[in-house]
Amino acid sequence: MLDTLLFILIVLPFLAGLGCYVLRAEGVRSLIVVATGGILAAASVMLYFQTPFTYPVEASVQATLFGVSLDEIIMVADFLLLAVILYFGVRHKNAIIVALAILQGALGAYLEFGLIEHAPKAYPTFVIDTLALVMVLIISIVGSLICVFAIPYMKEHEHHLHLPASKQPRFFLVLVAFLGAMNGLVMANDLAYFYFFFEVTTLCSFLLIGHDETEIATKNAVRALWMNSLGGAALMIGIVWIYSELGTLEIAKVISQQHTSAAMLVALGLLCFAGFTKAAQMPFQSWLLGAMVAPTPVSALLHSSTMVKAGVYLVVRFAPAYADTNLGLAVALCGAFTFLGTAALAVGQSNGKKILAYSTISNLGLIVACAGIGTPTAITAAILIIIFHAVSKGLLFLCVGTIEHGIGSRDIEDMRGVYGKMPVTALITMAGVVTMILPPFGMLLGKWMAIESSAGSLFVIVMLALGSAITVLYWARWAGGLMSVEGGEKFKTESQAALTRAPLMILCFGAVVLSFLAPWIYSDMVVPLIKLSPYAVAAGGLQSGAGSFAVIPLFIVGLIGFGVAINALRKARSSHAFDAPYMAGIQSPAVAGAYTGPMNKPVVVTTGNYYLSAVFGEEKLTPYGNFAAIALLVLMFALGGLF
Amino acid sequence: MQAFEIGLNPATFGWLLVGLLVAPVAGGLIAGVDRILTAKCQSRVGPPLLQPFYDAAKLWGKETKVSNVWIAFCSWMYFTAAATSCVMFFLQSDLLIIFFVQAVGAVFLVIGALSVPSPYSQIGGQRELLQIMAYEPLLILVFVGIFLATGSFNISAVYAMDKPLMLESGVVPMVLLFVVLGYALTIKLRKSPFDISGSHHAHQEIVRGVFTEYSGRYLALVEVAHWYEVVLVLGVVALFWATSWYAIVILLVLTYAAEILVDNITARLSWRAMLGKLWASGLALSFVSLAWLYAF
Amino acid sequence: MIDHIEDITAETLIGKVEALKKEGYRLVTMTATDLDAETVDLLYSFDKDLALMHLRLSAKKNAPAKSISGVYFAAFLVENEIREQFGLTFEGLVLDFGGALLLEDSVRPTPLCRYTVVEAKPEAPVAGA
Amino acid sequence: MLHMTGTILRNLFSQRATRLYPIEKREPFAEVRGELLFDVEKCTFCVRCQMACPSQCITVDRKAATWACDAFACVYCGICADTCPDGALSHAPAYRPVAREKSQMFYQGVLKEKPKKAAPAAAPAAAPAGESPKPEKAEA
Amino acid sequence: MLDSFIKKSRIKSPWLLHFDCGSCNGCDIETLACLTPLYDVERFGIINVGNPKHADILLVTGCVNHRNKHVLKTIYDQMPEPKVVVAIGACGLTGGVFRDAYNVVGGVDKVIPVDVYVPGCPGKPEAIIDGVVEALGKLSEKQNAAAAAVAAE
Amino acid sequence: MPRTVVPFGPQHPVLPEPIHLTLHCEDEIIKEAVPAIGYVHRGLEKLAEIRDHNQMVQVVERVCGICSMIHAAAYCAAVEQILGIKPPPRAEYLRVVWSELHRMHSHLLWLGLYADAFGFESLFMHFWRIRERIMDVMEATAGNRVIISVNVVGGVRRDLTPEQQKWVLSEVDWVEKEVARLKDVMMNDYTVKKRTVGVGILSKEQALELGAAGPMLRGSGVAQDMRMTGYHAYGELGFEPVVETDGDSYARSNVRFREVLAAVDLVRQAMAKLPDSELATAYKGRPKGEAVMRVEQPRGELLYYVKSSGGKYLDRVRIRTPTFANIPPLCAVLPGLELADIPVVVLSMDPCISCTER
Ligand code: SF4
Ligand code: SF4
Ligand code: SF4
Ligand code: SF4
Ligand code: SF4
Ligand code: SF4
Ligand code: SF4
Ligand code: SF4
Repeated sequence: MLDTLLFILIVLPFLAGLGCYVLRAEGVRSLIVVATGGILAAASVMLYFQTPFTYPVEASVQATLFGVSLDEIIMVADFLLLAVILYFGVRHKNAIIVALAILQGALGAYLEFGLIEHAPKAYPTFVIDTLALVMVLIISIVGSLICVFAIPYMKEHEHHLHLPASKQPRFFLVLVAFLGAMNGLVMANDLAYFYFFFEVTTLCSFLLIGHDETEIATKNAVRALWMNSLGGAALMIGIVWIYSELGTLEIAKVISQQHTSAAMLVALGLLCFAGFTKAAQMPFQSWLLGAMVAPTPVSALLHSSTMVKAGVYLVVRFAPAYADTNLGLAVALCGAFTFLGTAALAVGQSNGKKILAYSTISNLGLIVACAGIGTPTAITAAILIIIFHAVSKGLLFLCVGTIEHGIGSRDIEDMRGVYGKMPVTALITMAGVVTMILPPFGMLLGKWMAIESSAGSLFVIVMLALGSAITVLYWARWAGGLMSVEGGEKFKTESQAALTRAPLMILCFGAVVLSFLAPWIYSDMVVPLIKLSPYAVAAGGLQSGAGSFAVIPLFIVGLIGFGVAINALRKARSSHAFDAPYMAGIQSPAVAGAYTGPMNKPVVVTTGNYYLSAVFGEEKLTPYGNFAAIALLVLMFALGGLF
Repeated sequence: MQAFEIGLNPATFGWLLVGLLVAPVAGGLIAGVDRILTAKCQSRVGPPLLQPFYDAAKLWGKETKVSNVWIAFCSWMYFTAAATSCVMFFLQSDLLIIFFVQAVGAVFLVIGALSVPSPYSQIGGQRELLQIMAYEPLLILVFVGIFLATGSFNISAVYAMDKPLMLESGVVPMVLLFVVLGYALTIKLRKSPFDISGSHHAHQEIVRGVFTEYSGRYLALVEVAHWYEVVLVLGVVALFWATSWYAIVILLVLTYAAEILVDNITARLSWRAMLGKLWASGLALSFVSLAWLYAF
Repeated sequence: MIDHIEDITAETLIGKVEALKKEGYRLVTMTATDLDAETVDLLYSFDKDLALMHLRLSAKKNAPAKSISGVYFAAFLVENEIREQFGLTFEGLVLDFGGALLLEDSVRPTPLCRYTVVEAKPEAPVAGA
Repeated sequence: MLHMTGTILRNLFSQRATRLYPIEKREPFAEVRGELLFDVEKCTFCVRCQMACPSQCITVDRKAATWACDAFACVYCGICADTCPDGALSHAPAYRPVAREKSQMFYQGVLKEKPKKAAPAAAPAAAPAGESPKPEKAEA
Repeated sequence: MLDSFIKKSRIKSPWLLHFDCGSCNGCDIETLACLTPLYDVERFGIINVGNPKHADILLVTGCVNHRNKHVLKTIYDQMPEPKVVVAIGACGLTGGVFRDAYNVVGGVDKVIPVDVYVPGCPGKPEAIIDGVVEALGKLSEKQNAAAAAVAAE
Repeated sequence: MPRTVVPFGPQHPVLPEPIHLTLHCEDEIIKEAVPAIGYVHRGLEKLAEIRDHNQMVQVVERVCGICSMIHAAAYCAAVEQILGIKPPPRAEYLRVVWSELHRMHSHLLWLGLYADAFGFESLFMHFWRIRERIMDVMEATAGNRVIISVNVVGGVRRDLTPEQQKWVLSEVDWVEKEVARLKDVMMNDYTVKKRTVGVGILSKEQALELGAAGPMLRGSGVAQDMRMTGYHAYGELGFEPVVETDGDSYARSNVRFREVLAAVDLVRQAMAKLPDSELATAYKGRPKGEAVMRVEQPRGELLYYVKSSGGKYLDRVRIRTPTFANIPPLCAVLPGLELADIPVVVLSMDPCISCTER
């Protein structure tokens, strides 16, 4: 049973991807993707009923895939992978990638052949605790939905681009395989495995970002590759270091105790550093922004359920190992700084996908900050944010993609009044935004826990307070703009492909329902992991000594309010008492949305958000932000190493 | 939050009613007194005490005309959120959550304003967001200060103490935090110099800013919601000396008098100046006081 | 009864005005008066150290006059007004309101002409909504 | 920043400036030009007031001996009263009260060609003095 | 009960909008003076709102010209019912001294229905207050008439 | 960056009069401002063709209800020039008294509106409260509060009795005392300065080049005031123009603030010297000829051109008002300002649209 599940979750996506690649017919591909998605989702749910569980040691030792020892497959694949990266480095003439690939290869070889005593394994290869389970569920459900969404999306995408030959087979190969790699990564208990999957995600994202093969796509893909290779190298060094310190590659062992030795802290710092690059924490945010050139399903996948989540997963996974150390504090500072810095950067953006990107990084920063704080409440916050962020953010990306197809722009200024053209999508987007920033939804629950648990750390709390305020700004104006249309009386109904609408609806529904279930998610997923219960679950709310959040009562009150408000809206709509907006008394009787201006000519009113570019502009803020972030990284190693 | 005790515990139920029913009445009366005092400061007579209620009732009875039906939706959401946050305050819930619930209202107020493509309402909405951005961190930091003093974000923890909050953990940091709270209070009361996104008065370059497109009963809802919010913020003020009713009353009167005075002796600042001032001095003050609280 | 009036012609106008500007004169205003069916009297008033000086020009209604807004930017407003009220067009007007500065189309054109109404608004680009 | 404080506090603690109109009305200043008063007895229908009125709101019919004024167009300049050689026109110290309908002042007098005491009784009775609703009203 | 309170409130809370429809400023400064300490119309619950969507009473000064008559109409239409209009000054009543000028429409009632006329040049603050009071009387009469009409049905 | 287009006016609560500005802003910074006027244009210059030269006194007085008396005085002086008569000295002095009273009420009114433009409500209220005393003076001495109709061609219609003179002086003393109290607020208050200092700067060169007038010109360091030409009785009174050099809104408001006090001084001087004479010079016939008259209104230099050929009606009355001259400078300083500065800067020129458009 477990074998089968593991096989489905990790290997099946690779096979399905190959299927997509080989069987080029569109119908077949769609079928494969939908079926794989369904199976993955089902498998992850079944896994839920098995956890926590540990893949038996004996089985690990004898584990084979198609008759070959698993360990060996991984080892060989590792080197192959590095070779591929090396190849791309050479092809794109990027010295950093080449150097890093060679470095990793050399270190890998040293580890494999010089350091490790190849005694029979004494620990399980895969351990699935609730953290891993949470990740698996996200990857398999949210990730699959995104893959499904990609089917109609890519069709239209290629239609727009007028390609001579479809590149979709390759695209879906990478896209679907990505899920497998992610599943492997989060369940791995062996650092070597972990490293392998980590690198697979690097390669996959490189391929996906560069998919369109435009000049900018290639450039950004290469940047993503070198930055992530940097993380890969840090990871490799860290692994080697840890092995030389502890003599094991078992993750469970590493995190079973707190480490205080300088050497271990620096090694853990390197792991965190790897996590930072993958999670695009400042100063590495640029690769994830560059990734926005890829088709929207890629962005959605990278942001919500895969890639960057691998980064924070790493940081959260090892949090127990550096809890209560200066390294932890430094990690928290780095995360909080990213939270604030990228939130501020998001303010200066009008490109919807870039806003989503910065917001993702910002939220990841929050997760990292929580991991750094490392108290039970903070870890709870981190896990809850991972869950809710994945759902809401995946949803929002899909919304932006859908709107982009509808209006031909991803600029939030152009999305003004989208409600008039695409009412359903606009409402779903609005719901997505609301679940991102407002109570009683899960993201806010997580933020609340984050703030309350970091209240003990002066710098962190100040940055979180500022950052959370800025976050409200850039979300709310977007949501408001979507609705910005005269009248609101009768709009055309919106028709959409089922494979587009279904993922949107499911994710939207999920975002709401999961938030409602937050108290039980907490007691089911978080408590077993941290083996403590910092919050008491009572009457549908969470309570700790420091505070309380009555999730269910708030939901009920919110529902009542929502009902009344919707009723008022209906009434207003049926009363048909519409009135032109106030325009100083000179609305044009003839031209909608215009007024009679100078020389009696109609002037169409346009409105723009405030981007405060003098302060929050990307060019203005990025250099300072990066400088500060680098300083914080240096501090991190200094703190870790010195104390 | 003890909401689950409703019905079991008469005291809780009583407080719920206070929050739901007495608070808006009190808020309206405060607004009435405010207008009379302001008029007196200007050597005028001012309106009757019940004027805010007349205003709201009149608005409720006006013809409903909107440019976008979302105005109707958003005004109700604003109202619900404001009332909920106020009730939660009287139920001694978690300060942060109360505040986040209140933010729901603020956000919907803005979304409503932004839902109409009128430049004035749009600019008002944008400015309102900037104001939220200006005061939100300050309030959070004030709450953190309270947490540091009491060990909890729950309001009940404040009442559980036997010393007034202002004197807990040293007077200086708490007084500084109180000043920071004053900044936020000025914004929330929409008083000069921070009445930027939509003042109570009309003579503003953006007409009535964020309220421009709310009219009739939707504006009435917004007004009443504002009363809830005023009571809520004043409630937070009262926490600083909550050991006796006399002290609460004195503190509130003094604070509100100071607000009226400031309103009458200052010009309205531009939002750039506001952001600069609040972030520079507000954050500095709260940082100093929090650092002080950490140190001792 | 007005001191310091100098009669000039359309040809000498710009040169003279430029010279006055060099001397440090400030443009006060222009005044148009309808003289008869063909001519409009244009009085240019300048000021220096509180003393006024005027230029007087008889402009034909059917021929475009020269704009001095290139020399004194401030003249654009009054020239637009004269264009609208007297139907006199100005060549080289830096900011042209196209005859819609003060009046709606529904109002009688060139209302300040006493003798003839100049009906045609030559290059009227007024966009009806 | 506190420069206004003194003024504010002085206002707060001293007598308000407000006059509680309409409860409290003050005596109008003498010689204020308020509502136009017409004494049809004194008028000789010489038309001078009509000629002088800058607002052109007086209509005098010499033959019919009528004197009319569109009081709602009067600008209270007092020129007519200054001009009138017979003192038939004067100003009350207060303005004409607000109204819901526009109306005209209209007086029918008698021609005083020979200022004799003939038929004095008939004149006042015949004069439908006062105001009549203006025929053309607001196009509601 | 709420209904009767709302009715009462309409009389107690007249928010006004002042529009200068081509006046010489004389009437406008007198209107503005009504807000200031000596007259303080806030006593009657009056606020000068400046936004037609919030206003109950429209105070119009000036003789109305061919450009701003459109503006006048627009803002009148944007005011939600119940509403009343007060025309102020000789200009607002008839066009006053400018009646015969070429760009003057001459009187507010040529464009929108007027409920109360305040004579004067300019209308004195006291007279403007009287006008507003009269307008409120008219408002309550309108209200009663409407209620009677509803009752009759 | 997306631009927000704001239709600023004609119906707008901060605008005392209807005027329109189409403002293109980015983050509330004005990138472009296009004005539109014509909302107050009545066409009253044309009325000269159907109203005689005496009736025109009442018409021009209503060009603007704020400096109304000064309009009438300037017009009368122009007609008097054509007729070749001089008003009696007492009339000249009385014209100065009422002109300066108008200047005081106009500046006080403006100071209030200006305070309201930057959201200082209590200051607005206070200035207007002070101003009411001047309005009382006007009503008691001239028979009307705002449009006082004291001028006739040849002189004035009203006189001041000795008791009235004493009372006027005492009222003016009170006003001076109250205004002086607010000096600190206008000149030193942090928030006021924050909103006005450096906002809407018009350099001396620009002011001259663009033909600015009145406080707009004097705020930029040019000592030009028509009263220096000595019309009416100004030549016989001690008078110094009020000049500030910074050219920003703050400088312009200071000019006006100080001019209120200067006006108080001029009223006192004129009252002290008030000669005894007739109130109006009698004349025969109709004016024939043309004349230009310039006077200093609260808003600056006002020019009247009157032409007559001896007929029943005048040929032409042309009014060049100060605001008309100040519009080009205004257009020049708007770009680059913040939206919130617009009311402050527009008001700092003290626009009188009713004058501008006639
Ligand atoms: S709009 Fe969407 S589908 Fe079209 S090219 Fe762009 S990313 Fe592809
Ligand atoms: S809409 Fe786009 S994809 Fe379709 S035909 Fe036109 S260019 Fe091609
Ligand atoms: S701001 Fe304007 S409307 Fe408000 S009180 Fe002051 S003057 Fe009145
Ligand atoms: S007061 Fe003036 S406007 Fe009125 S009737 Fe007499 S002359 Fe005419
Ligand atoms: S009122 Fe006087 S001026 Fe007028 S007609 Fe009668 S007598 Fe003549
Ligand atoms: S009525 Fe008189 S004061 Fe009022 S606007 Fe007309 S002319 Fe001016
Ligand atoms: S300049 Fe202004 S205040 Fe003076 S008369 Fe003209 S409009 Fe009136
Ligand atoms: S400047 Fe203003 S107040 Fe003075 S006359 Fe002109 S319009 Fe009237």
